[in-house]
Amino acid sequence: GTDAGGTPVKGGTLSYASGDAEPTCLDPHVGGNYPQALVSTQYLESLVSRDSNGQIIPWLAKSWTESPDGLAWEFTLKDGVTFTDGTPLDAAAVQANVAHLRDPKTGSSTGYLALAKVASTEAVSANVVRFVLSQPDGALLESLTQPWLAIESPTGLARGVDENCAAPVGTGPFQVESWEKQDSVVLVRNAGYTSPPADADHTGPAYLAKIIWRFIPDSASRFAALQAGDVDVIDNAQPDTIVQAEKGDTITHLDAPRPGASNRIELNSSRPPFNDPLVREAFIRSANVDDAVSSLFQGTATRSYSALSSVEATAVQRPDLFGYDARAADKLLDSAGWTARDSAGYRVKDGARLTVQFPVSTNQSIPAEQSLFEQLQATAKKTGFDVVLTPMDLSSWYTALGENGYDAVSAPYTKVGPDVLRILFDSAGIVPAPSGYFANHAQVNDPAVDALLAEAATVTDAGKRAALYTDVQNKVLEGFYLLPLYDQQNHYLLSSRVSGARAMPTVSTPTFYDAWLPAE
Amino acid sequence: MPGLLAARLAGAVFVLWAVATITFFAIRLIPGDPAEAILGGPGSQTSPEALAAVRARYGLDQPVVVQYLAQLGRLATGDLGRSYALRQDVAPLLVGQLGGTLLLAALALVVAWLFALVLATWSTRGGRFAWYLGSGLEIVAAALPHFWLATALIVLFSVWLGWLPPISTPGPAGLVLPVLTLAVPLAGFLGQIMRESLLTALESPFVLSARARGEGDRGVRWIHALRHASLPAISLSGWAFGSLISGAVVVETIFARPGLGRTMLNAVTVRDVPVVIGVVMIVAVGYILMTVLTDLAQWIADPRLRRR
Amino acid sequence: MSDLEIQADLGRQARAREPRRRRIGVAEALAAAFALFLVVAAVAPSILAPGDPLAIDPLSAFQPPNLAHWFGTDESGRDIFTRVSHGTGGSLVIGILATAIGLGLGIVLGTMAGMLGRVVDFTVNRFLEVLFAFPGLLLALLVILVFGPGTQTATVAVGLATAPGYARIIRGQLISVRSSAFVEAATVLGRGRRQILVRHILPNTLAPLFVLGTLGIGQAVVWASALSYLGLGAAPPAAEWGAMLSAGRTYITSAWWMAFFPGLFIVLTAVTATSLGRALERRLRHA
Amino acid sequence: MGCHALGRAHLHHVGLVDGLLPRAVHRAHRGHRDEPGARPRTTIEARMSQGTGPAARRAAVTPPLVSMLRVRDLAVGFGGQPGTDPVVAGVSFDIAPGECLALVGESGSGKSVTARSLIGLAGDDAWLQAAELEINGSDVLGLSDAQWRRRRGRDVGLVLQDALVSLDPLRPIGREIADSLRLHTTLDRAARRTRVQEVLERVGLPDGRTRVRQRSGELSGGQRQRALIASAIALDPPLLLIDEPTTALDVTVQAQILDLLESLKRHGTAILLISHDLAVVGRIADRIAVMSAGRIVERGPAARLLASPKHEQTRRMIAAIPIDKPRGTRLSSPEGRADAPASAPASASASAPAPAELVLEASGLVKTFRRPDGSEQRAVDGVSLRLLRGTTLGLVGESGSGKTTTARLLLALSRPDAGEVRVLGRPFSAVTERQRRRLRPELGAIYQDALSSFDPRLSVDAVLRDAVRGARHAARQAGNAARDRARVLELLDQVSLPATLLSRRPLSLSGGQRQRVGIARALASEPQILVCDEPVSSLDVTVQAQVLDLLDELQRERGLSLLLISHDLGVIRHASDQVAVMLDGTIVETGDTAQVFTAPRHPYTQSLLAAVPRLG
Ligand SMILES: Nc1ncnc2c1ncn2[C@@H]1O[C@H](COP(=O)(O)OP(=O)(O)OP(=O)(O)O)[C@@H](O)[C@H]1O
Ligand SMILES: Nc1ncnc2c1ncn2[C@@H]1O[C@H](COP(=O)(O)OP(=O)(O)OP(=O)(O)O)[C@@H](O)[C@H]1O
Ligand SMILES: [Mg+2]
Ligand SMILES: [Mg+2]
Repeated sequence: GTDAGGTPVKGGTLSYASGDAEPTCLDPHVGGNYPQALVSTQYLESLVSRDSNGQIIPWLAKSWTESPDGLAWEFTLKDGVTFTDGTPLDAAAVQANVAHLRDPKTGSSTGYLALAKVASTEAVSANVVRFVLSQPDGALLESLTQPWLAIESPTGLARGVDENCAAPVGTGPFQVESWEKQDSVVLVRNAGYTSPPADADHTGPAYLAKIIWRFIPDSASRFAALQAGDVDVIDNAQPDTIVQAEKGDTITHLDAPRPGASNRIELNSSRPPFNDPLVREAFIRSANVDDAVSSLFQGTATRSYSALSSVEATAVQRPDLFGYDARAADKLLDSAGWTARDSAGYRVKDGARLTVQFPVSTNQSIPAEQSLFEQLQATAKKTGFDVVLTPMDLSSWYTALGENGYDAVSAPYTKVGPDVLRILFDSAGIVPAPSGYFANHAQVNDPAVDALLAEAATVTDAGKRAALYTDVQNKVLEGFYLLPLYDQQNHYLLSSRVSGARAMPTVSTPTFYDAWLPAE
Repeated sequence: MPGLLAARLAGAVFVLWAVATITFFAIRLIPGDPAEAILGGPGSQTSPEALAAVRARYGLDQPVVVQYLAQLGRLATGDLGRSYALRQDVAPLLVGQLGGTLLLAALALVVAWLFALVLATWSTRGGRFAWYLGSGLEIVAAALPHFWLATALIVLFSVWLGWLPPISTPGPAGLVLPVLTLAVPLAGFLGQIMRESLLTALESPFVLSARARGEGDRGVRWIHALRHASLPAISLSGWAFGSLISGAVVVETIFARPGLGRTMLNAVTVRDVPVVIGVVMIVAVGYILMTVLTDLAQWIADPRLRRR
Repeated sequence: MSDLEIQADLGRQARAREPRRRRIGVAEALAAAFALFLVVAAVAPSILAPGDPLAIDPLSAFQPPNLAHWFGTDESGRDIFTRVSHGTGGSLVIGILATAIGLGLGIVLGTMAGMLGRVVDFTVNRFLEVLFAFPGLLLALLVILVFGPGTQTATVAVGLATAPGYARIIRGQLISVRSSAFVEAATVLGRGRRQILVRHILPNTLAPLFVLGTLGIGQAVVWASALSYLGLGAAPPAAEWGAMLSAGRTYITSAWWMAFFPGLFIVLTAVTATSLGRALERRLRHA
Repeated sequence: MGCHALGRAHLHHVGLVDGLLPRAVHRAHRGHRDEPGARPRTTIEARMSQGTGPAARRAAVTPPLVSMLRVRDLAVGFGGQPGTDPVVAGVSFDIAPGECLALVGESGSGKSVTARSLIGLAGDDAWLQAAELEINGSDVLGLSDAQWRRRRGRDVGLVLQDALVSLDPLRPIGREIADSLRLHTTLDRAARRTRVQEVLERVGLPDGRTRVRQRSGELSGGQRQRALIASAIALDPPLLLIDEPTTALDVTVQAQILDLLESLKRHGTAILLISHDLAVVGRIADRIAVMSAGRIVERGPAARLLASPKHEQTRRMIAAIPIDKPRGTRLSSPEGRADAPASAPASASASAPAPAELVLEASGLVKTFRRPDGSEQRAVDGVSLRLLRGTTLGLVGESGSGKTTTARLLLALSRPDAGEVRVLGRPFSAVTERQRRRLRPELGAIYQDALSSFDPRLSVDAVLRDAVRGARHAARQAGNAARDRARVLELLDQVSLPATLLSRRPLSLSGGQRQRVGIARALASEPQILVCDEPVSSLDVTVQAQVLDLLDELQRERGLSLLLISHDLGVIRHASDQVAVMLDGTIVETGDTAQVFTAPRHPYTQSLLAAVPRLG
């Protein structure tokens, strides 16, 4: 986080400009995406959290136990915590939250999936709640750290989805005062705040009196606003602005890569040409990622050679597999039968061009990333790949994916812990949900991988779990199902007036509980 | 007069009906499922039950014709329905957004008028050089894309000079750049029109007559010429409204201003049918009102129209 | 009214008002020169910029304008002058095609309204009124969302959005020509309907269309670039001006040249088209 | 036919002798001319309601003047170096108080430029040189704009040529008239209003209370002209420059305006009257100066100059006046021979077929228009006309009386609501256009606005070739390009146009040339009937004369039947055998020209005739 020089000052209004889409609902139970996580971190809290070493630490739950068979977890809640509407935090409240997440009417996706193995909940006592599982879940605690499973006031939830969406009620250091659509959410200090996570810098209410949470989709305007002092913090900072900011001393940079998967290009192994591992490897070898990353990100991102974010302790880096080697790529294609080239220089086989359909979601990729794809397109062309980049809005992009109309795709996935591997590479993830959504874009369909993932999910022993995930990663990486690029970028730029801000070690959302501004 | 009014009203109702119909079916054609939009947008891993529940609740499981008729029925009673994505009634939502956009558009129209007037007046009195500079400026201004101009203004006034905020801020300062962005190209168009008609007026015999009575240059301009020059520009203001709304989409996005334009862009991309139809209806009503207003303004400004 | 109608209207007014000028004014000469440059760039861009507009060179990214790269380089080290030159063809084709579509539709609608009697005229007029009540950008947006983004859709969208304007001008022109004294004079001379249509009405209606088309191209280029800016136009890394400008905006605070030059070309193209259209109008009138 | 010609000849004499013209007024200004300095000052003072008004002040301080306006060696030009290519050069004259000097001359001779220069408004790019230029005794050469402004409207008033558009259509006329009061006096609003009403009354627009709130669009042409004059004389300037005050007006209104000018003159105002119409000038001017190509070529007392013109230009102009010139008299005289009978009218009638053959017949024509407010207007209300072969039927009537509408019905350009048109005895209006097409070649038309009757894209050659080819097709003759070309040249020759004009577009022709191309086009099919709608009203008298002569000649040579529409009684009287007078859509009187002009029966016709100005 940013360094706190001097004594914190109470009061003041912090202005935050988000480049992410404006949430359609401030309650992250509904749906469950990153923009919701960003803002809800300020007013909602989870049962547990994670520290910067990846250890689970207490938050609303002060302690927890796992039954020996791994099928029951008991969480003891902090005493004396109340939601901002006065409702006390108790076992019943947690139960209500779980029920809310699992209610189809809520329309939860992220939280709903994370609770897939929870069979039921029981109130052991007023402040002890028991989760009864259908299967052991090694990822349960990690899942519970996420903002999408934060605990909200049952009274609030009872108001109905629409009202709750407009102003969810939590236990956090701030509470939602108002939300002007298309413009801003105003958050004010929760004066009765008592429940900081274990790794917070102070106790008691937050220093800031107010946060104005704005939505400024245009990155140039966002940075200009920060420079002009009209906002104090921006997210989704562009590499060039980060470099520019780091040169001066009026803006500080907070780099907080997201957990879960790395940013990567997944190669669709279910259909030609990438059903041939040789072609997959050739594509990966033909792509000059290193040069692209260094020129486009100007040192703000480091190359990844892993399926997992570098934040994850279990991440396996395999630089040996992902080096740029055009000559090797040529050979691989030759041996895969793509020997001829057409007049434009693309490889052809049986009259078909070696075409790679690459739909790009404009909503999910920052411009630098789209430029990166363009550069990969240019280098892969030398080897003879015709990479067709098609920018799409989110709906069309999901539709294209659902129709299996892609060969390569880059999709972010944020989840705390290595359990993300199960979501991304388990063959169950190939079958689309009713909405057409699926996560296994590489369409890895390997029983060995499935078996390893299933085992890892039930194991809670850290060492054993890590070993299993290492095996999975190696298998996937060696199968050339994906081309890792870099960690999921998550850069905040803060005016140097802001002290004490940090990113949560859970999903790297910023928290302004410890933050303060100098007196006017 | 009552006959004219009735015809006008019937015309307005027809336009509104057609606009609503076109929009309704056009949105149907867009790939993507509104039920998903309701459940937190595309990519949400919703359960089939949830989808079914939502479809039933919003009547999306009905045949299209039924939905269409239901939509028309609601519109006829002034009910714009409920936003899928924003979980809010459309009418109050849009009313909230309307203010910002109207303010922006109105200010831009005023500023554009001022610019155009000043430029037209100046370029018709300063001789050849002023003429060429004036007409050149107008043609260039009219050719400026909003997004490029906005960027240039931000770089100049916010980044380099640091005078004005690059985003909307509570005070009037935050309005300056968005208004300029919208006003400059419009001023280019209005200016061209005004200069032409100003010249026509200045060369007309009635101005010569006024001079022969001893009227000075200023009197001639203010008492005679500008009024004539403003007539064609007034008749353009209905068109200007439409172009300002189009421009607002870009300007509101760049300057992070809440408003109809931005709402519309968001709503269209997430297939939020009620909001899109709502915005389109409001814009159509605005357009119709604007044409009535321009007619009225012309009627006031031009007594020749009053005679019949 | 549309921007086009205004432009057309202006041309009509501009007759006697301008200061007496030489045969070819400075502005016209400049416009013609730039138009020539555009044509060369569109037909044979390699003459102006021999390089490959898509060739990346990550190591020389973000270079400000210099002798080797007149307009600087972009984030992937591509030469912006090369890209702008090679993009001319695409951008102009979008502009010209969109104008052709708009004009074509406008001719069909306008002719129907102007020639086929009152009922058709009434219907077409109501239809146009409805189209006018849609802001042009929204119309384009809907088209693009229905048919998916891309160059072709953007072209069609711009064409559709500009069609009502053309239709109205053409209808007005037709009606005024049809009821003009010289058509009556031809009737008195005993001309048949067809002869009058071919000899008088069509030529006098179509001649202004050249002017309209010229004026329209400039506006269409601006429109198409606005769609590209919203991410709904040409796909990357195509060297289309609007797309380049949109990409360049991201880097506006650190690399202004990336957005400046494509924007400059859009503006210059529109200005050139307007100036030439006006000049053409004058010529036609005084000829 | 013969009896027509006789009747006209007789009439001509009656007109000359009886002189429906010079009345008391005429003699009155003769008196002034004899004593230019005599200015009845007392009248002015009495007239001014404000004793401290500028005119009163002026009257008190200014010594008797010899000259209210003094111009010596005036030269004016546009663009370029001062002194090069002048539009007006070497112009000198004086005007005394109470005197009227008329500046006459053909179109483009520099009359308006001279007038504008005298008030410092020659134009932005104009240069002006003069040896002397004095108004009211003080030098106005080299006045600054601000100094000029203080004089305009107070020392000198100008009434512009384009009266119909010289009042701001967006302002009430009351304000326009009060402008000079506002600019040059300290009168308060109420006083200004009183004065405006006085002035309006003087120009013959009483009922000032409602008038002042009307705008120029709500006034008729004559009312506008008078309001404009009112705005120029609001401050009673001692010098008034009036440019073509009557050109656009009906004779009746014209007479009112001339009366007004006379009364101004009587009250001591010095007037510079510009016109190309000598008949108008003759009624009011004391002295006349004739301009040609920017110079004054002849000058002298009005009576003398009109009676014995010396300069060729003057003679041509006087000859061109159609009034009281018998039928068959040449009006245009390129050789300078006025009044030379071209040929005996009788010889023409000899070649004509039986006199009573009816070629064009209209019965009970009705045409109703719907006004924008929904009410109906009967533009033509039961009009019946009969045109005999080889004769001319004149249709007169004031503006808006339905003449053009009638012509359009006759030509089947619009469909009558009732009634029928028959051409050469066959139904014309009641049949389809396809059936009509066979009769079309027999019926030619000449339009009031010749320019807009030509396709702007086509050259003269193309226009005529189209017509020739159309006529040939109609006659089902085979033909070739060479034959067509020969015919085109023949037509051109008939209308006395040189073949060099063939490549030109109508836009670049002069008014007279255009009108003649129009006639040539109409003649291409050798029609038996020509409908001419105001063929000369937009033309200069000299050009008008050429056109009228041409029509006359054609009738004589080819036995054409003409329907001649005009609001100009002079033209009608000169050129027609029979006359129909139209008023508000109905024909109020018809008869032989001679009979109608000598013994008008209908009061409207009587009032029209009474208003015609004559050369003294
Ligand atoms: N502002 C001007 N710039 C250039 N030439 C002009 C200008 N005004 C008048 N002229 C020219 O000066 C000449 C005299 O024009 P003027 O208007 O005085 O003629 P006029 O005798 O009043 O003719 P008319 O009887 O048609 O009114 C014409 O050839 C005209 O083209
Ligand atoms: N197409 C039309 N629609 C409506 N009213 C018309 C139309 N044509 C003529 N009128 C009206 O009919 C009346 C007669 O017009 P017309 O043109 O026949 O007069 P005119 O005698 O030719 O006058 P002028 O001498 O001014 O040419 C006028 O009041 C005119 O306003
Ligand atoms: Mg004149
Ligand atoms: Mg007429």
